[in-house]
Amino acid sequence: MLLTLLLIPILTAFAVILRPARQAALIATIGSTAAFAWSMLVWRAFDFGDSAAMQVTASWTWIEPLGLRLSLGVDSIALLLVMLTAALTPLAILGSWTAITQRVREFYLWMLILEAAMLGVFVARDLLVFYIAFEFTLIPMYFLIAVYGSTNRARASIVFFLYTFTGSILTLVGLLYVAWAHWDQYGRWTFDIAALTATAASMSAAQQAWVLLALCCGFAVKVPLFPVHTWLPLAHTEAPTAGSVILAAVLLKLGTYGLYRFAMPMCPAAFHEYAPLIAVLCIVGIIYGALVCWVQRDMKRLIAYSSVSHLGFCVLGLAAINAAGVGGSVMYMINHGLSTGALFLCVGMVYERFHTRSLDELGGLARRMPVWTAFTIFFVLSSVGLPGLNGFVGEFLTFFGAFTSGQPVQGLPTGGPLGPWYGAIAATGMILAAIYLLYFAGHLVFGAYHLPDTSHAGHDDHAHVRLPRDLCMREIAVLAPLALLCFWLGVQPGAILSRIEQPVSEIVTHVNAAADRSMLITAIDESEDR
Amino acid sequence: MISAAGAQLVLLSSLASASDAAAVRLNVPVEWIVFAPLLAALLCGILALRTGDARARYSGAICVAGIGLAFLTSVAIAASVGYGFAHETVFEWIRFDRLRADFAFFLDPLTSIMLLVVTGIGTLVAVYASEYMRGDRGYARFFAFVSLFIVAMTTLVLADNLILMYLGWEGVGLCSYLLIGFYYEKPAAVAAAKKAFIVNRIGDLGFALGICLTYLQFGSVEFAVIFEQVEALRTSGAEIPTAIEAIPFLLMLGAFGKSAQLPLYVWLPDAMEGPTPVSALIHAATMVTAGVYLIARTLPLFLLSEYALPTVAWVGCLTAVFAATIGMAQYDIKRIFAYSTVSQLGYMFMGLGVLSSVGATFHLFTHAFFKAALFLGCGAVMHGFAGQLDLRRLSGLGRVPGWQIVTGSMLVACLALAGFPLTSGFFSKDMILAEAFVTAGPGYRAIGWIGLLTAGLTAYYTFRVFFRVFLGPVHFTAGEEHHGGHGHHFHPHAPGAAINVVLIVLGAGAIFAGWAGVGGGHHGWFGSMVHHSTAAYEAPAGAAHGGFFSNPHQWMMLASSVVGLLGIGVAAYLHLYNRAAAERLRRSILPVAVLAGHKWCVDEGYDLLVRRPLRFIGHVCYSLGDTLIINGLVALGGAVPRLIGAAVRPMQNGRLQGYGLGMAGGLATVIIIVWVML
Amino acid sequence: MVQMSIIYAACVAGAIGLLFLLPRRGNRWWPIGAVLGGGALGAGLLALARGGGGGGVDLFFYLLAFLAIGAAVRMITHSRPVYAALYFILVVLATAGLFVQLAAEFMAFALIIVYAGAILITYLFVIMLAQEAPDDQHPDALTEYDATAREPVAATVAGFVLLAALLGMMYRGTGAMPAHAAAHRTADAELAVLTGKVQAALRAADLIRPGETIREVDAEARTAVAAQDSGDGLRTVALPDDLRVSNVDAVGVSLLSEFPVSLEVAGVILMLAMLGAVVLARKERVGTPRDSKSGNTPHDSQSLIVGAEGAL
Amino acid sequence: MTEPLSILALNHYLLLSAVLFVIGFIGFLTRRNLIIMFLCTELMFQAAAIAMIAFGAYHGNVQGQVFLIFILTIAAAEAALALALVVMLYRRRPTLDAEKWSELKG
Repeated sequence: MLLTLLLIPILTAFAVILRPARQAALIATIGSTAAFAWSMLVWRAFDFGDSAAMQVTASWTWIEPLGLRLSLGVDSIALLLVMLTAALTPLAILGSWTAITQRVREFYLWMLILEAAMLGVFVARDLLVFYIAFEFTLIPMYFLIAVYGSTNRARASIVFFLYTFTGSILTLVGLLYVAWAHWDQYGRWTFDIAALTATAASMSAAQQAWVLLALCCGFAVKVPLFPVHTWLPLAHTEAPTAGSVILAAVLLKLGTYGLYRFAMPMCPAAFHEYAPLIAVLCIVGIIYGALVCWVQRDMKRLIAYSSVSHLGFCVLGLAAINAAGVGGSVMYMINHGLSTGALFLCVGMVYERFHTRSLDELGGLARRMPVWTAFTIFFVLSSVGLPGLNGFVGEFLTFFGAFTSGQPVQGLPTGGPLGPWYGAIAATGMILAAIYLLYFAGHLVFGAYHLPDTSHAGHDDHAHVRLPRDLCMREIAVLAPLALLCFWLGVQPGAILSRIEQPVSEIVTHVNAAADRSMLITAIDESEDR
Repeated sequence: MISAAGAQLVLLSSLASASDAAAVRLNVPVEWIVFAPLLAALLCGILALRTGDARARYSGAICVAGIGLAFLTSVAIAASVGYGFAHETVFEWIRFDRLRADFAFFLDPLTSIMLLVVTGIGTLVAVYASEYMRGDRGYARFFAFVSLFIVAMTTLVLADNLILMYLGWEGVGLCSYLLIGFYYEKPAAVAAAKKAFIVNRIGDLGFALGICLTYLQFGSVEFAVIFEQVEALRTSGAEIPTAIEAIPFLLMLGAFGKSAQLPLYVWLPDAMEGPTPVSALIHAATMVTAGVYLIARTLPLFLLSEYALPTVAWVGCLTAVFAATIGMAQYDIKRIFAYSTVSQLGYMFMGLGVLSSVGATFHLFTHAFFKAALFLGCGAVMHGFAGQLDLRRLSGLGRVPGWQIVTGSMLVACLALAGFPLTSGFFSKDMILAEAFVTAGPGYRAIGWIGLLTAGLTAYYTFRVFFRVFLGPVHFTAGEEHHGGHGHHFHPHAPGAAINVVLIVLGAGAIFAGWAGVGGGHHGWFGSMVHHSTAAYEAPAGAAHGGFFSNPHQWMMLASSVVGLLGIGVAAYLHLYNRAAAERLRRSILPVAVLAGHKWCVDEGYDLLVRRPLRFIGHVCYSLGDTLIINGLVALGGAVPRLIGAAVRPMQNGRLQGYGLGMAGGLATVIIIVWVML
Repeated sequence: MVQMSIIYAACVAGAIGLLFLLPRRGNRWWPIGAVLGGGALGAGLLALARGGGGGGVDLFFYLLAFLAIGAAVRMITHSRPVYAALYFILVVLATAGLFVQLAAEFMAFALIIVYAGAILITYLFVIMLAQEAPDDQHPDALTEYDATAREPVAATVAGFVLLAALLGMMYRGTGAMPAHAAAHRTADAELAVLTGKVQAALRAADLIRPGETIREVDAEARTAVAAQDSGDGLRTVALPDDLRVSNVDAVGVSLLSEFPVSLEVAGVILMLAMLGAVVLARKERVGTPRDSKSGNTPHDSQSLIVGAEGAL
Repeated sequence: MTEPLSILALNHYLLLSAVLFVIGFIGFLTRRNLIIMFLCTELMFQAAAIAMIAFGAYHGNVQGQVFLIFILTIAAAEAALALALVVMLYRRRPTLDAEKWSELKG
């Protein structure tokens, strides 16, 4: 079932290549929508009563002596991210119908391959399948940036590729070390994530710390955490709209998902020990990203930096290691995907019309583009974390988690190494988010109506389809589902929260128990030394 | 001290009051209060997005209908709830781990009062605006936002837990943002909107942290659970943890942000950039009182800390006098009333702080009427005189035909604001001031005196406006919205029926609303209402029943009447009979007046001390941190291979043999390494 | 055991000798190189011979090895391409001789036919085709790139270091291998599938009657089952002793039974190479619509290339 | 078939193979004539071929020879293509100097 899910985009990609260019967009849209429909079937097949377990599994032998298996499966968190990917890709594709005018077929090919790779990451139960898919996302993204990006695309694509690739090589080292440790212990190779997780979790704290460091190298770059975030603004700025959408919505989640799926369960004791450090990085990232956001003149870069700030919250929630924090973090992954993805779409629609990203050249679009304005303001508010919209629930829970982490609630201890101060300082990010996003909205949407000097736009006209000033039905069809979803998740977050409760509480228990054990061992050692 | 006084006070939490007022089963669909305006907001929103749709002109009616329905429901609920309380879950919202925050309503008499104020004033303002906003391009949009505001505000008021309250809290902030920035082509409006939202957010941060801390301490965010535990804590007599004592201070921060108290008041005067009905509804009558409501609602928590309520009282008191001084030096009528709002909100906090929650709520109630009337009157002036608001350019409007109703309602409202005897403001203000003298607390007596002084200042600046604008010789200049050509004489157009009716209703309210609270303490209708809510407390017995001079509740009426009349008198002399004297006086204290006119330069100070440094840090982070240091380090990392590359570049000359040579060398090296290692 | 020190010394001496031999303008030191190189080669081969011959190595090996190495050295040191090609033919011939020594007769002849016969002749053609025509003043003039070697020192040092390393490793590594690899297969095992060959041999030796065919061959027992054409009358026949599987037989069987697909692929590669060569070497068509102005002169084609360089 | 090769004899052949390979390699590096460079690659092929055959003899099977057939195929194909390329290049610019044809460098 999951294999079919992976195959749908790949087969569609072939279909796109084989058919004439003018059909490419349609085929890609249909194909990715089919993938989404299929993911709905997976959702139906999933038993949420046991959502922490890997379900809808499938497994085929791949390379027997190495214990490599093509095994797929999802727990509810992975399933949610699968749904996010499958839902956003058709929208991103639909949003690029008129934006892409050259090398059309290749564009949709890469988009679909990218979708397959991202889905592969989330459905992998085998380490190497995961890693291959994880790395494979780089290739389509590289081409999307390098071929369809704007002026500085060459540098952006290379920086993007090298940055993330360097990080993930170290991740591979860490993962292979775990696989080797398993071999060392049991005398056979396996890359089954569950088996390796068990092995890794039983390693000594020092070993775990090294593995954690290696894993974090890759995942932190991908997230991106401060201070390895500088590739993101560049990549976002230069990428085409659809690329930015996917990048923000899903690719960044690969990092947080990696932390959730590998770093936390594999090195629980080390993660618990170093969580404050990670949290500090997150908080610095939240505030730093927000302040930097505020001085941007380029709207895509602004949103990119806002991602840095937002993802800081997301990882902070993980580092809180309590149910609220981790659950909020998962919620945040989904929400950030929806609202930031949508914001990039909105910005892309403006870019498509006026061919500029500069906030200096645009202003007061509300006057001529009321529908667009309504959507943009809506998503800005969602991104700011306005209660009642989706952004709030995740943001509140993460910072709530960080705040309550490690604090007894009515005498009942909750796990986690953080404390109120982490939450309190991180919460200033909420103010800063309001500052920079309203700065963005104030410049772009409100204020006096002005457009860039159109004297140089003449040569663009023949290359671009004429678009109405305000959004056309297709663009509304792209944004409306996202807006509905944002609203619905804001009002009914239980739809997600109740479904992730089991895996979240499982991992929180796992990490905290391991940390307790490790502390106990240290204490025993010390007493023996004495 | 409060702790000492607290021992005398009997806190009646909602659950305690359950003994004499059992939980009420509501037979009214309470969710209509939220959903009817929501429906209106959606309809108006759709109309707003359809440019050129002629049906947009119905949006005013839709909005009035939506809010009106909410008002009717509120009335029914107020009747149904009575002195009891009710609880109603609409749907489950956030439920995770042990955190429970449902979309659920908690109704007690305090809620009823707030609901009536919000939906009642809301309906009136909507009616008013359906005339006032006619012809505006954003007609439908305006009503969409107003309806949305009512949704958020009623949610805030109805919330049964802190997180849902936070939803409403942020929601009203959003609507305020959208409505202040309603004329989004005016840079000042956009800036003011942004400022309002951000300053509010600073307060909200406190609120949010307060929620977290509350959860940590009480394991829940639901009022019922919290208050039960507070009660248990108080009766157990155990020492109260510092963390619990911190909660009221955090919540207070949120309240100060929303209700424009020192030091977060700066956004409210700027918020006058919004359409005047909005100023009346949101920035005078309802939203800004949310902070007062928050503290009133969570009063049991505030009673746990020795310092919380005195802080509230002092902040309120200082804000009241501070804003009054600024208000005295302004020329823009709307701004004067904005500062007046800040000042009056200060009174309300003062009231809460000195344990006169009845007084505070009562003042909130009466203030809603007379301040709405004042703003709507201003709006009528603005509407008629093409946006003119400068009191130096308007005079004697009372004698212009068609403006009598406006003048009349303004007079009534001004009297109420000035605390003229037997008007609504008179009763509510007295209740607060008197309580300051009754309650024992740090410096409460001083607060009382300052409050009294402020009452005088208030009377002065209020009637400064009234005498300048509505009395005296008739002369006026059109505002900047007047686009008539040269030589074209300006004719103000008098307000129509909708505006006049609303002004009459509000004017009546400004006079008679006060009677709801007559009887003092808990004896009047109002007092009993508050007495049966979470904001209830019992004043120490005896103090209220002494002789005339030993009972502040009695001599305060006289004192404040005298002070108020004094203020009116000074204003009459300076601004009606001898306007030249006012100018002379102003010149003699010019620096002070200019400084006050510049709002004591608080905005500039914030800009210099907060905004600029932050933005500077942002620039430094971006240009130094990101582009220089981090990218520099990355580039350095990249430079190492590049240096090596430069060193070996001669080998990479594109000649095949060069590569071959490298291959041989490499192969040999590998072999030798293996050899050595084996 | 082979004296490694001698081998290394021979490497050093050979390297120095080769350095002197490599083409250079006015190279007067080549005799030194020849002596050094020849000495090094001789010393190396001697060390080999002393270190233990036998096991299928006889004098022919040393002769052919000397010939092959000498010719190879001469090939890379000769400044004229034609001679280099001819020396390469000598290397091929010597190699073919060594193949015969190794009982790979088929490959020996294939090498001579394919390499010496076909490939090298092609080379010679191309060399002659591509040689700059000697003008009248300097009939013997060498082009600059033929007359001088580039970076001889670096290349030689690298090459001989590699050689020394390889040899050192080789002698260490093969020491651990068995003196004789165990033959896992019966001698003449291919007879089992070469029924036609067996039948012909039996028939020639009159061991089977006309009308009888071989059904099955047991290579191990050296017997064959013959049957009447009608299908009955099975009988077992012993194979004649002189019936052996030749090298060609073995290679053929192996090729067709074990690597048929590879063989096909090799065929395809050859054909593609042929097509590619034709396409590449085809004369550029002039006067195409794309570039109709360029004439058929070398000058113009030159300018075309300059243009292409500019693009690069 | 004759007796399989001994390890000592195998070493002899391998040594010869290594020497030929290195000579070919040095030639490839030092000579600048494209055709001679190709000849040198052929020489390296020869070296490989000797090693193949010798190993085949050592193991007493014919697979070394079979591999050689494929090597020969590739060599022939390579020679054909290389020479075609040389011809094409020479037609563009009448020189065989490898250093003159270095436009492809980065």
